[in-house]
Amino acid sequence: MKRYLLTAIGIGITGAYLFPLYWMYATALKDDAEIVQYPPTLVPQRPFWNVGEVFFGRHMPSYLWNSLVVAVGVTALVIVLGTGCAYVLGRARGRWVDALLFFVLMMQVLPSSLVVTPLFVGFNLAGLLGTPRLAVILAQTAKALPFYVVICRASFAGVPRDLEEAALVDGHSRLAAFFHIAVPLARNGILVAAVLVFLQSFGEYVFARSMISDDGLQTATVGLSAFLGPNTSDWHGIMTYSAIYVTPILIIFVLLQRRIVAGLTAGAIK
Amino acid sequence: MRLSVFDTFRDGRGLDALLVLLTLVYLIVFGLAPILYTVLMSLQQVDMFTLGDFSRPFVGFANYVDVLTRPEAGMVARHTLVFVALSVACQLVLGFALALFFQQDFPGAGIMRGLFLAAWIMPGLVVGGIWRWMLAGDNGVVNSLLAVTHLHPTKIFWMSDPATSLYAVTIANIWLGIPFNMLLLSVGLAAIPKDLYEAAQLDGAGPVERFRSITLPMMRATLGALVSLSVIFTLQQFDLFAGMTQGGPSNSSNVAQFWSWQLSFQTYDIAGGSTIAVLMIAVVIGVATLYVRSTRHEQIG
Amino acid sequence: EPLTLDFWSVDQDGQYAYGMAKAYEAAHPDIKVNVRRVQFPDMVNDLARAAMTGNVPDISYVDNPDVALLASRGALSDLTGMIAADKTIDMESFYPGPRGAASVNGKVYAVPRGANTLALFYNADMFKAHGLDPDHPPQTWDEFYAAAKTLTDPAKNVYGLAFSAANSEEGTFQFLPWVQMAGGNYDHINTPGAVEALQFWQKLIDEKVASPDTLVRGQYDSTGTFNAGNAAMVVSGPWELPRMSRDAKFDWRVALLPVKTAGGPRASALGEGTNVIPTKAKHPKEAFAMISFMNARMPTVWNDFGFLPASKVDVPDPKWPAAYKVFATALEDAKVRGPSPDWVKISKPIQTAVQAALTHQTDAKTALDTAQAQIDRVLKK
Amino acid sequence: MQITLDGLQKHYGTYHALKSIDLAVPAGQFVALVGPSGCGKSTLLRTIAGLEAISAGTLRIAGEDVTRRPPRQRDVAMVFQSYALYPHMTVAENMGYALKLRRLNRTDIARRTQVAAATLGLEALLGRYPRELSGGQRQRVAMGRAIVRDPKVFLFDEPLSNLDAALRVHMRGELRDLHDRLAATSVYVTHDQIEAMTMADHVVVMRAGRIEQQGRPLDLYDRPASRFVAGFIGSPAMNILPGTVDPSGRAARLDGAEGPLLSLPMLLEPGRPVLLGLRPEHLRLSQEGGARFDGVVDHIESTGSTTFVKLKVASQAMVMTLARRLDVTLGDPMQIGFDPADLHIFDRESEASLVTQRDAPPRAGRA
Amino acid sequence: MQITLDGLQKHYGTYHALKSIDLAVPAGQFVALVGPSGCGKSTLLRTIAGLEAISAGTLRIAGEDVTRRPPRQRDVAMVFQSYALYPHMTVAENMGYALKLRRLNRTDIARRTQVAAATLGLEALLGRYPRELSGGQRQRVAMGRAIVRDPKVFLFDEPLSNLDAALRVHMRGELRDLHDRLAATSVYVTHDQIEAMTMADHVVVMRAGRIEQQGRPLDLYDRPASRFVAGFIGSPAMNILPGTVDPSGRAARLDGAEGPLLSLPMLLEPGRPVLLGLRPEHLRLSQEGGARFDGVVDHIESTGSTTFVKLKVASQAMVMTLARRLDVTLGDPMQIGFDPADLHIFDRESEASLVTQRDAPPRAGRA
Ligand SMILES: Nc1ncnc2c1ncn2[C@@H]1O[C@H](COP(=O)(O)OP(=O)(O)OP(=O)(O)O)[C@@H](O)[C@H]1O
Ligand SMILES: Nc1ncnc2c1ncn2[C@@H]1O[C@H](COP(=O)(O)OP(=O)(O)OP(=O)(O)O)[C@@H](O)[C@H]1O
Ligand SMILES: [Mg+2]
Ligand SMILES: [Mg+2]
Repeated sequence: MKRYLLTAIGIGITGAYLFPLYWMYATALKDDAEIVQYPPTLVPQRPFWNVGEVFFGRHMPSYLWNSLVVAVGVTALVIVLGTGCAYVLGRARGRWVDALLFFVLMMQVLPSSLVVTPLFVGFNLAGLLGTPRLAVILAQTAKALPFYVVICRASFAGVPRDLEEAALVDGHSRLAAFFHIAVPLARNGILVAAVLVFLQSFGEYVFARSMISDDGLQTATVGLSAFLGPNTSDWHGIMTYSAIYVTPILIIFVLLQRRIVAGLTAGAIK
Repeated sequence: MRLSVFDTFRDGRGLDALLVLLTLVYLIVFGLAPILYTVLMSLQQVDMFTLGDFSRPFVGFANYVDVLTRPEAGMVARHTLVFVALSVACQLVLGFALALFFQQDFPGAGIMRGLFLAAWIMPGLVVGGIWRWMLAGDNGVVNSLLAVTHLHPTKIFWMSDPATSLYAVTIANIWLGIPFNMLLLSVGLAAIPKDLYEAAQLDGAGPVERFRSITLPMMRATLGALVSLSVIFTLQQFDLFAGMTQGGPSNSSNVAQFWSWQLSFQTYDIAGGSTIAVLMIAVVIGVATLYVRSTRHEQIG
Repeated sequence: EPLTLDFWSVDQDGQYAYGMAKAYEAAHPDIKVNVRRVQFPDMVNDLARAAMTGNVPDISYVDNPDVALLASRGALSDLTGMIAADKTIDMESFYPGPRGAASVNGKVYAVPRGANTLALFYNADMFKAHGLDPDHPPQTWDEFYAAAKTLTDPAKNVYGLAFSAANSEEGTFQFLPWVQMAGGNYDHINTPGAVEALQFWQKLIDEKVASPDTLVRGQYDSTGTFNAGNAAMVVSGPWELPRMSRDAKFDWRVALLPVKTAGGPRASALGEGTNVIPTKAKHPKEAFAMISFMNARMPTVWNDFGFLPASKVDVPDPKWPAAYKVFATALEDAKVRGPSPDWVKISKPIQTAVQAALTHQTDAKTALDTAQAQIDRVLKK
Repeated sequence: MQITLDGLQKHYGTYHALKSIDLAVPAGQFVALVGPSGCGKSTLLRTIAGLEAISAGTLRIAGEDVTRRPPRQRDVAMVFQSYALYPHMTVAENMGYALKLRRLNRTDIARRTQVAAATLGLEALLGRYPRELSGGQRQRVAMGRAIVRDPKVFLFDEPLSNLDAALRVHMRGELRDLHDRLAATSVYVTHDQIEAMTMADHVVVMRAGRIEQQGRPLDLYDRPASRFVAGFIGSPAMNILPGTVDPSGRAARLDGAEGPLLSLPMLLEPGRPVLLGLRPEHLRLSQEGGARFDGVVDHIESTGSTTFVKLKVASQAMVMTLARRLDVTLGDPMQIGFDPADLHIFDRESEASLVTQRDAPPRAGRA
Repeated sequence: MQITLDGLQKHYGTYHALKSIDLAVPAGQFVALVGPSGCGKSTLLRTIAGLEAISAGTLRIAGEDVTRRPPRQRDVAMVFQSYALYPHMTVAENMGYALKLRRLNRTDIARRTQVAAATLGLEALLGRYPRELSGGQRQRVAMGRAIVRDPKVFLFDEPLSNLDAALRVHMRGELRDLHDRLAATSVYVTHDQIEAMTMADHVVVMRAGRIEQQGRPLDLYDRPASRFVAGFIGSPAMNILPGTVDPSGRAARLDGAEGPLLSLPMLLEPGRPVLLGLRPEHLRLSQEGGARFDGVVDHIESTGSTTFVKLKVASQAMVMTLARRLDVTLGDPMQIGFDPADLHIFDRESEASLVTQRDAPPRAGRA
């Protein structure tokens, strides 16, 4: 009984929290006049839904594909580069570790909009702007890596050391024990951090906008800004576009939540 | 017998070095370089058009003097402090409360927790836009709900009243930061051994006491990471200012990062923008130091 | 194989750059025009960055007040010679505003592609309902204020007036005409007239004749409230005509901005932008040919893209003829912002001053004095 | 405080861990809970402490129904089998935590912690963190956490398993003293026969989620109600050999080739299949008088004080315990004697004892 | 595989956990490591396994210096005191993991896991996760993880501490069999006297990071080199009482009022302060002949088979173990006998034994 009461409360909280999301859908269905109407209509009165027009008219398939390429690339690179470092920083202690941790955190310090200019200059010299999606992946990885390392470090710090020792005795090298014992046991943290990195990179805007000049390689969030002109801002279009953009990801994450988020409680280590 | 070169990377110190270097080298190339470049620019006379050539005149700390003596400097610093402190504190408290709530075992807890990711998926531009509509003074749904529920019958001009504009952005930012906090805290909570709570219960600890003396200290690693990252993220929040108030009215909601952006990209004063960024780095150095110190008291498995 | 011209613009699909590109390609099969969209606020940054790396477009849109900046930094090709040699472009034919925006120190760096300006839209149905004569829209500030006051109806969520005092270039764009009508300008922003203009705006906001959200709303959103019937009048430009005719379910009309006192000077803002050729463009000659082609089609921009022609040409069979007449008249008095290579540093203090006064953080005089001090510093440099 | 369990049941998912437990522990009693690994001892302690939701039944402490009370309202101290030390607190903080929650002042806490630490030999380690302790030291801290308090009820889950013999003997005395001094009620899970027999007033033998038998320690030893209890109480375990009552009904023959005939202390139906039980310590070497049979030495082990002789008797294995060294070679024949009063007889089918009704055998003074 | 430790030292920060350990375990030997809690037993095992960096000294396995070799190159199986089960693997996966790493095929792994599980009584639990197991079941899984392999070296850290007596007896046999079958070298940490004495070929007694004495189990029992070992080996511990050699040099008087005179098995300087040691199991009741003294019954405990009598002798406490019940009342006077050959004598200062040089007393056949 109590569990269902909790469910009810949970739905209430989630509903309240997701209200802005609902507002996005509602706005997507309203015409310009209804958008500014007062009192605002909670349910669109004259819903109209031009998904197809926005989806194809705005080249969304290609934009979404490019976003996916960037997000997958960044996430893969971050996981490959950062997991080991997070592990070492979560295990060892000492002045060197402190210094490293400090350094890593500091690398997160500047907003993309500021680092993009020097990176742009550097990438241009290195000829990377010829492969703009790769350039964006490299830049965004630098942005996400410290974040990922700091988050995963906390998870690795919670993995009991004697489990790794048992693995060493069972015949693993330290490297293998890291892969087969430490990583699975820290998977909650790794997974959540990776999901956050993925989503962040999927929505990356600043680097893509500056480094990708070919519209065919451009990403979805940049495509979104096409609705904002010097004298116009097509809110209806923006909301429709972003509803198309958000919905599938949201559905995927809700479907995968068993593996991604709900696994959190199942995986108690000790 | 010493380990062979190959073995040291599998079993010895070499492994640690290798794993760390992967990240380190990458960050030095792609992370440190732009930061140093920014510091350099803050000491030079630069604008949009001299970005590319390096033979720019050095001006010492003239940019710092210039930025710090501008009439809005003090105000912006104050707003930044309020914005960061309020955002981080509320995100943490609300995120923690939600993590604890969804930690309980009830039908649908997982799905609902997944839905909270929505805020992280939505593009910043859209979030700014949505909150702008919702907090609009005349036709915003928030005012309408406040009126319907008689909580505040008169309209609040959230974004155009200098008294509330900063808080309007802060509210939106708190909304944006909740899932990040909630998810990571959930991970941390799940890793706490249950038997500690049991022992504490038998020792006579009530829920509050258990939270204080078991949950909090055991979450130290997570909390340290979370708070420091939250501070940094909040210091980089840009879309909401661009989407909601443009830092206005008359700088009443302007914060350092937006100001830095305005200088760099609206008035093409790259030196000024870089200078503010460097001043912000100083703040983050403090945060990072606190974080590193906090890790010394962590529980390492 | 066809030569490709890179054309950067802020337009969306179907608008000016795309339409022109299509027409030009049709007329010149040997040329391909590759239009790239750049966000309006990013254009100068992108051009500067492109200048740095050498990947500049052949033609680009540049907003009026930015021409001086880019030209002064050597980013734009001097077109004076080419224009002199060209038969279709006659700088004298442009209205003074657009012409001023295109030239710096006597050299021409840009060719106006069209123009827009501000006027007063009003809801004739509401005028009638409140006993005002829709055929006689307000002519002076006093009449304007009185009408707005009458039209304001809080119970129905209707403001008398909508405009934009946003913390962006739009705020300056809307504010400067009122200053100019009262005897001031961007370089004399704290004249008594300018203070009066700001006090007039203050009164509009203080008495809730216009929404406090005017401070955060752009022109587009302000006009949205007018279209929705939540404002009886709005100060806006011709770009709104297509949307208004679609969304506004009432009898809307356009009038010139009211003047300060009867017979006083008129003023309006000059909007829209120019086409330029960046310094390092790879095909300057071909680019100029296309600019010339586009200039030749000036008479069609009203009907095709909703711009006012920047030069005195006959528009055959204009859409919304009444509105066209008003805007064309307004354009005669439209003044360019600047020109100054440091325009953005002039505009920012003005926006801040307006907002500070409208929110009563300072009084109008002090606010404008502060702005003037900052502007003086920029101009003296 | 009296503890009463009525029809207590506990399910872990589909696994039925406790199957209707009825138990009444009078106030002030020291109860030992024994049983094979996995039989539900820890689960039972945890339900008493309130850490496991009870699937069915009621639990009363001091007469009050506390089935749904949270643990901290039960005033119970428990030593966890897994220790459950707070990793972020020093030894002193671990031990003083419960006192701190009771708002004792700092000096009182320090004093009581000090006393407990002295008892446990932990004085030098008070400032350490659990991760810096050895296994036995951790266990002692876990114990310290329980004994600094003076609760109504003590629950001990194998609290001495990782301690050396000397310390264990010492702690046995200390725990029993503490129990008496506080007039507490204690439930003590142990695998150590000596602990169960010497510390407890009452022993409860559990088996697969049920109580198999309970009673005073020596009663269980002397009159096990079933083959299971007989085998479980006493170490090495009782020798249990299949046999058949011979036609006289006064003796039974061990199964197997040439099984010897053992005289029975009672009359049984001839031909009835039975299990004959003889404790290793009740077997004697070649003694005149009493019952007697032949065996062959199979293996010998000595702990110094005690010698375990493994024998083959009619192809069945038996163990004999002797309180001294023995100098025999493997394969030597041996004549084994026993007192028929020490013979336990169980039904082959139900495994229930057939001799539980008889009086305690007069064992004392047999020196 | 022979294991040789030379001057092994280990520091934890400032704590000196192992202070120069020299130990040679011949191939195929079964060594029991005993010592008080916290003396460094686990640390020693961990250094042999390669889990702790050694601060000084060398470690050789099969003659090869492996001091800096990683654990996996040592072919060592270890049961951790803390179990260290992989929480994300089932019981079967935990046990089969080392085999999987050795690339055995699936059926082999399953077979060997099955066999080990049967030995340990875990068959029904193979699909469970560690968190769903009882304490003893977890310990058995930890053991299963070691015994499925056939390593050169076995390291056991108190592997049976949480098992019931019957299972423990069973496992003792199984472990020793396994050791013999694989001809492995085993180092076995235990607190259980019986385990150490009956399973091991060789017993090492540690104290505070040093080896105090080592030797064959009965040698340690019979000839402890120091008071510490004497007290540590044997349970209940040896009675050790201060006394003074009397003027004859052939007897010693227990300290305290009217302390009795105990005759010594050797001649000592008169007046020398000594410590006299008598094992509880070597004391007898009122027997004619041999040495003898008087005491008063202070306390009696019985485990069923054994009775512990606590006595007061000249205001000092003594324990006597009897292999049967005793029907006496507290306060009764008692006459205690012992064989002078069983008397241990230690120097009061150095606590070293004064009788270690003598031959093993002829204890066998004293029945
Ligand atoms: N990380 C550490 N830091 C400081 N001291 C430690 C650390 N680990 C162990 N010790 C100390 O080293 C000593 C030896 O520990 P070890 O675990 O070897 O003891 P042990 O003989 O196995 O004891 P037990 O029988 O209690 O398990 C102990 O006194 C312990 O407190
Ligand atoms: N979470 C669980 N899920 C399923 N079964 C469980 C769970 N916890 C315990 N069990 C089972 O319940 C039974 C009783 O467990 P309990 O811990 O009470 O045993 P125990 O008597 O304390 O054993 P030990 O002496 O080994 O500690 C065991 O068979 C165990 O496998
Ligand atoms: Mg248990
Ligand atoms: Mg140990």
